[in-house]
Amino acid sequence: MKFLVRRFLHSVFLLMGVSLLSFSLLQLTPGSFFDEMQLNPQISRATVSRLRAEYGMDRPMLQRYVCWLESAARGDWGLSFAYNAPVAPLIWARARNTLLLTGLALPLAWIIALPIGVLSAGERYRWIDRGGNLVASVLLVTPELLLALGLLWLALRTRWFPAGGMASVVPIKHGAAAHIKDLVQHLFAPVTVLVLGSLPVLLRHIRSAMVDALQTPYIKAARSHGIPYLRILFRHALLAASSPLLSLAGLSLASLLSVSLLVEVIMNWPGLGPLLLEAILARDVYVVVGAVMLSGLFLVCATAVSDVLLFIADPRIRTEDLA
Amino acid sequence: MRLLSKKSLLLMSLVAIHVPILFSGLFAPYDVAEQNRDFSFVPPSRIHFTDAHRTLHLRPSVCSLENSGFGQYHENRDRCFPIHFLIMGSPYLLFGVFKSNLHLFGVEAPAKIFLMGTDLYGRDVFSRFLYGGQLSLLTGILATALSLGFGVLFGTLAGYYGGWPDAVIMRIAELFLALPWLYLLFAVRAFLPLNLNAAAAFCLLVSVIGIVGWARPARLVRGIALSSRERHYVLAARLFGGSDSYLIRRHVLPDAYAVIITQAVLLIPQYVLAEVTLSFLGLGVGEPTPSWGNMLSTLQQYQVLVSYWWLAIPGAVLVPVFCSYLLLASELQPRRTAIDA
Amino acid sequence: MGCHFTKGLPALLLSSVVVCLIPSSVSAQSPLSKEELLISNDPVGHPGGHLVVSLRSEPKTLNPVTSIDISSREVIAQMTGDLIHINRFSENTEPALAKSWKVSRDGLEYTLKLRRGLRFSDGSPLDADDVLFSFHAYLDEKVNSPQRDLLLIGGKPITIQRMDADTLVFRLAQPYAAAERLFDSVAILPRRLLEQAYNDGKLSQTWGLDTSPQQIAGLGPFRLKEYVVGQYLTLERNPYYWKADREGRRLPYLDQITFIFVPNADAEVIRFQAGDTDMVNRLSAEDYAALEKEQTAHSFHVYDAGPSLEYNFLLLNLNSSLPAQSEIAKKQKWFRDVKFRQAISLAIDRDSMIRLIYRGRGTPLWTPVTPASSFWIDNAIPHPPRSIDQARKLLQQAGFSWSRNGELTDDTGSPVKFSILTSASNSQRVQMATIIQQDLKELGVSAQVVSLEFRSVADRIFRSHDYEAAVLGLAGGDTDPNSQMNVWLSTGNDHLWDIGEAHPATSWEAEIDRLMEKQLTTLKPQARKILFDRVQEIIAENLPIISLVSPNVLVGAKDQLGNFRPAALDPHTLWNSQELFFSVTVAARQR
Amino acid sequence: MDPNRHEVSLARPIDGNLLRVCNLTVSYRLGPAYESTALKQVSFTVNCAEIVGLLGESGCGKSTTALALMQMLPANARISMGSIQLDGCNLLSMKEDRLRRLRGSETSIVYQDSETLNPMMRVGNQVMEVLRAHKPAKTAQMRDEIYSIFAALGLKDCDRIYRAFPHQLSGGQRRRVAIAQALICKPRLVIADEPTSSLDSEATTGILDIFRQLRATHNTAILLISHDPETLRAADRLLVMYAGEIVESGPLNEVFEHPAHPYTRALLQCSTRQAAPPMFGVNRHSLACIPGEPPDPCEVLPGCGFSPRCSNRAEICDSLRPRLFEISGVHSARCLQYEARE
Repeated sequence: MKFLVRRFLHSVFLLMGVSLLSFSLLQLTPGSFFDEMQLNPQISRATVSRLRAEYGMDRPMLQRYVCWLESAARGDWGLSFAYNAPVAPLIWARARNTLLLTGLALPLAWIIALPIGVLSAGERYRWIDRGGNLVASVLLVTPELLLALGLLWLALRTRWFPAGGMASVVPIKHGAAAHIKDLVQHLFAPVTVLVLGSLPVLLRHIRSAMVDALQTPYIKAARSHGIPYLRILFRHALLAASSPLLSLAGLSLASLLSVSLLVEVIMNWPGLGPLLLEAILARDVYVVVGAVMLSGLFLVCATAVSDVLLFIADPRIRTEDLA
Repeated sequence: MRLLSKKSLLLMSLVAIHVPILFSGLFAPYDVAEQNRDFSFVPPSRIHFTDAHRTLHLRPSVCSLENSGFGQYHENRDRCFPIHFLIMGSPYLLFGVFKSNLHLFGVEAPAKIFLMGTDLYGRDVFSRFLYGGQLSLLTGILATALSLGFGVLFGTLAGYYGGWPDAVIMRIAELFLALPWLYLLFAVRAFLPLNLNAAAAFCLLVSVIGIVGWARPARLVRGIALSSRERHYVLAARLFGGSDSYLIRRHVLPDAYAVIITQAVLLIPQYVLAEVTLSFLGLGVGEPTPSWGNMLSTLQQYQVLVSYWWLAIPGAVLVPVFCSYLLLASELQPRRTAIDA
Repeated sequence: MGCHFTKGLPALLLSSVVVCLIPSSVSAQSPLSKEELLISNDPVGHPGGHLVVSLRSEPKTLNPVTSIDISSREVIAQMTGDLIHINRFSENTEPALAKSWKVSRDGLEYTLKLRRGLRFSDGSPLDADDVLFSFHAYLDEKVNSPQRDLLLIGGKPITIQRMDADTLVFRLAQPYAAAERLFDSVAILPRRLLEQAYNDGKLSQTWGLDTSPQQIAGLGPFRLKEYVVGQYLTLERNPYYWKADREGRRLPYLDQITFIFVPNADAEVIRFQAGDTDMVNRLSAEDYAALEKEQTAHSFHVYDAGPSLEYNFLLLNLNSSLPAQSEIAKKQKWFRDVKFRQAISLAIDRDSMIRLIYRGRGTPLWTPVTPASSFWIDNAIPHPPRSIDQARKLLQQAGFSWSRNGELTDDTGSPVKFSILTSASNSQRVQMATIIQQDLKELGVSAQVVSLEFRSVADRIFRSHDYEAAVLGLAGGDTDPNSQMNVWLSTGNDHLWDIGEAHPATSWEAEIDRLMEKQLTTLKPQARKILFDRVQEIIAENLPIISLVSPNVLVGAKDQLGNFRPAALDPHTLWNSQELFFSVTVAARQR
Repeated sequence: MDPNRHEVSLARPIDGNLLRVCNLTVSYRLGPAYESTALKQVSFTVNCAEIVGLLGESGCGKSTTALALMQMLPANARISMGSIQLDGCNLLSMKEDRLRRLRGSETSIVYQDSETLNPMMRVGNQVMEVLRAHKPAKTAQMRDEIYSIFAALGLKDCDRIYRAFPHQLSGGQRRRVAIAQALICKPRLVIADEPTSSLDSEATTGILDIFRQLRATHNTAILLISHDPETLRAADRLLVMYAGEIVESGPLNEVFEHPAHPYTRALLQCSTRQAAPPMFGVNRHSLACIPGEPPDPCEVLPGCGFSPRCSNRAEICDSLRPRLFEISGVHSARCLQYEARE
């Protein structure tokens, strides 16, 4: 219980910090949303300053922050300048798409990385290890950007899968199955980029955690008891390596989220990425703060989940806390 | 025996890449900013060992190019120019200090040699690749050193002392992990004075990435410090009156060594790629100063990637370079050999 | 303290009430008088088909009163109608909702006759009250419409009087040349749907993207059908549209237009190549060249629609508000010297810019007026070719000299160095800056390109004035010089080289002010042109901004698309959307 | 060292030899062109239902012998010569899969390390894993079997221990669980590498009792490895190892009472002195009772390995390597002082 309360307080602290930092960073960044209007020769300076005042941008930052905090606590995350609409529904509609993408890519990346990482730790310096290492190295130095453009090129040449977007524009046959098929086809490219992008880091960490685990005396003992090789790798050693890997799982979601920002922009996926980028460039303050808060919230949830899993998985922590 | 030769092979290949980068003035035939506007997007020069009459020559030569419409060139085989080695050319500063105008190779005036072709402005991609390497590698290493330095410092402090320092450091680390660094960079870049030397401005920017990036290594190091603190030999050493700094130096840090090396190896290419991403957003080092990042960023224009394949050569060269880095690092990782009692 | 975050909610509640009212009110309408349709002269097409177009960013609102960004305006343009329209192709005004208009002799009174029997896209009739309501909304200070400033003549709002059901009189406070052009793109709003919101002060929050199609009505060729967050927005044919073709068939031909949101140029081209979209707006020269090679293999075609209104220029900081001891102020001593500016202009290789950046599809400029304004451009302006020798001579006359290693130094002996600011998101301008930097090197000037993200650039130029030189571009929405008043008047917002000066700093700026004010109130086009020619002469001579190049309008479309006529004015492709059609085979296939 | 010179094998062909090790030579590669020889032509046998003790100070190659017998040597070790025959089958030529099936079921090992239990798994499950690998049965049945072996090993409160995680158990309990893992499949040969290190004397006697019982009930052969002669009192026969060589072998009583090799003698002296209570006034600090250090395993010395430390060293000892000399039919020692006698 104490554990939970502490976790909760951490999360609140984290979210407060995130919002304050993003507020002040945006304050530091020169320019404001209304600058673009100034470039339009037909809008007078008076109109711009009236608009600024209407949105409260003429007040000092701290005052705006407190005001925002107050209304955010009530569930009102502010108003977007550009969309002239409340931020929360705006962001949530896109966050769902981002979650779909990362929610699919994360387990997929782990499903692929886990056996390869475990086996290459078991077969150190053999072909699978060397092969895995080479692939991981190549992927590590290939920017996601190039991966994404390469896939788009492939889509264009072969027409195997759509070149971006989330759904076909020309109406497809009705029925849930047809829609799901369409969605899966559109998911293919971005998910592939995300998986390939996060593979090398996962592989390396899994391998090094497993190498450490395989060198423990208890794994050696298990081997000398004649326990089958694969069972040692995938049960005994994997269990032993589970604590660093579970923390990695929380971290990998964070990095996946930040990569998906870029991939979404290139692959034209209607997620948080394009929205956030556009909002940052347009200095749409409340959208930025809201989107950052939401990704902070995802992160908090992810680390909380990985902590709980860690708590469940590691008997040393669990039994101590209960005792 | 095999291991030795492989390691030395890797080392040799890294040296082979780094020597030309270090002595880029000598190896590059042209100045990085020199534009040949009539030779925009020229493919890599063909090097001939025969002349127009199919007579074999020992000295390689290149033929002069004739422009036939935008981006279309044909070679004039009747006008061939031999490649000279150790030729005097445009002046440069070696290591930024020594004045020289000696170039390893080059051709005489009307002809040009472009080993990796040219870019939009007709600048020699090969020369830019060599010069760009200086900046990119430096920034990659600098940023890694910074973020690892901070990460190890805070990670060990948090893991070793536990309690409230741990709580405070880790909460701040989480904060840094949660924040998109993109607009921190916007803010910093936009505030820097414009008159700052381009390379200096960029180094400063990369330092910011490095400082922002401390959180991840800190978390990893903390985990290790936490477990290493509990090890019997550390407890024993503490009982014998080992000071904190001694324990951290002799026991905790060596335990974290493998993780630090792995992280460093992962971070260097990542930070070089961070430069690519920044350049993609146009926030990298300013023209005409070359860096691998801003050279690769032109590739990110889809049509350039498709139409001018030679601009991808530097990118293609980067992959084996980074791979050999990574392989070397995994060779360097301590291999715990069990020698029993 | 007042927080402004809850604005959206009451508006939502309100609009749902309006929904309930619609069916009863429509059925209660009295029989309408005979429709006066506008008959188009263009080639006759086939009905049907579904056009897919990409938009670079998502529209932010469907509200014509508050929209500012290009994407929103592009979508809204398809859904709304204006009283008098500028034909994007001929660049002349033509009747739209107003079937005719008369100007009083003193140019202060415009009498507009509305077409009779027209209906909004929801079937409700249009009358003079709707027009009255619309203009009140635009002019209301509390609404903060960006169109408002356009409708202020001499600082005073236009007044509108309703004479009868289809006659309106607009009165101007002072004579205004070509005032009929102001009516373009001022969308007429349905009073019935919006009056309540307007009275409640909630007009600016209505018609957001989440509004249901039944609550939006306009006079454009299309009306809202569906919006999917982040993905696409579909418009369907407006069955009540007020134009017909020569055979009397009511326009538009197309059944639907879908705008898909594609956030970057590469992806936009890829989607076009993949056949996902039927049309692509604003191609870069590289993309144009690449697509040109493929156009025979695929069934699309790329078009070069000729010069655009965009002009790119090198801006030297001449702001008079900077403190004298600042670093920039020292450099301003050079910039203020007209010979220095002329030398720089002479040193710039505009032809290379056209060749390298625009692949030859652009025009070199010596004034900000591009050949797209065929009427207004002064062809007598000299086009001095690039000459480093000439430039050196000018610099010498201005007291500059060269050090032993070729560096240009001023009379105090300090080397001439400055940075050129550009927006990182526009690669063409970065390329221009890179070329300029190398050109200036030949003069011994060491310039450095600094690319920052757009808002930071804007902040430095408009607010802090903390820059030395910059490469910028502006694109007029109209060819008429009135649209550029803010740039040329020394008090204007966009008087870029010296923003916010109280009095003209130089005599030639004073003269520009005088000439521009005079052409504004002169009614005869020929007389205005003489005045504006003089303005161009002054600019070419004094070079407050050093004009560089103007790109051509490059677009692409599927072969089957009929009546496709790209124009120099914005929107280049969809301006005649009501007349676009697919050839029979495609239309049949899509059904 | 002349590899062709086969030593007189101590292991005379006796029917019923369970394990026969012949000229086993193991070396570790410590770096390029840098090897250390850990075992030098070691030969011995273990019969059915026999407890053989292997005595020697740390670093002499005891654990290498144990690992070699399990075929679990680390990757940098190399068996350059010799054979290991279990029941007449050569372990060295056996495929990995067959070896795996052998480990735990035919031969098993108890390590000296106290951390041989996976901290993330329940103790009972870890024992069950061994059973499942070799003799899979219904879970309930296997559990009963584990309960009974726990009981036999003197673990009270089997239920709690079965569910416990290693960190919740005491050192002695953990050791017993490790032994349970080794014994659960009733192997024919158990190698116990310092099974009682770091345990108190009560636990030590308990564990040694278990080994004796095991031999009595299941005819299990046990190779008991220790540096402490006291622990080895449970053995029937004793092998003394020094610097990778067996320097003396013979029945326990004979070796203890009449140690033939100077090293054995010194070792036993240390041990008795240590065991003596302090009231005799003997200095208990004399831990390093044998002066000097064992030779560097990387160097090949021409003479007897123990000669630098030997109290009755002759000149010849530095130049000639001794063979194993038979003292009596079952007792032999590797010392040149017996050469004259022969």
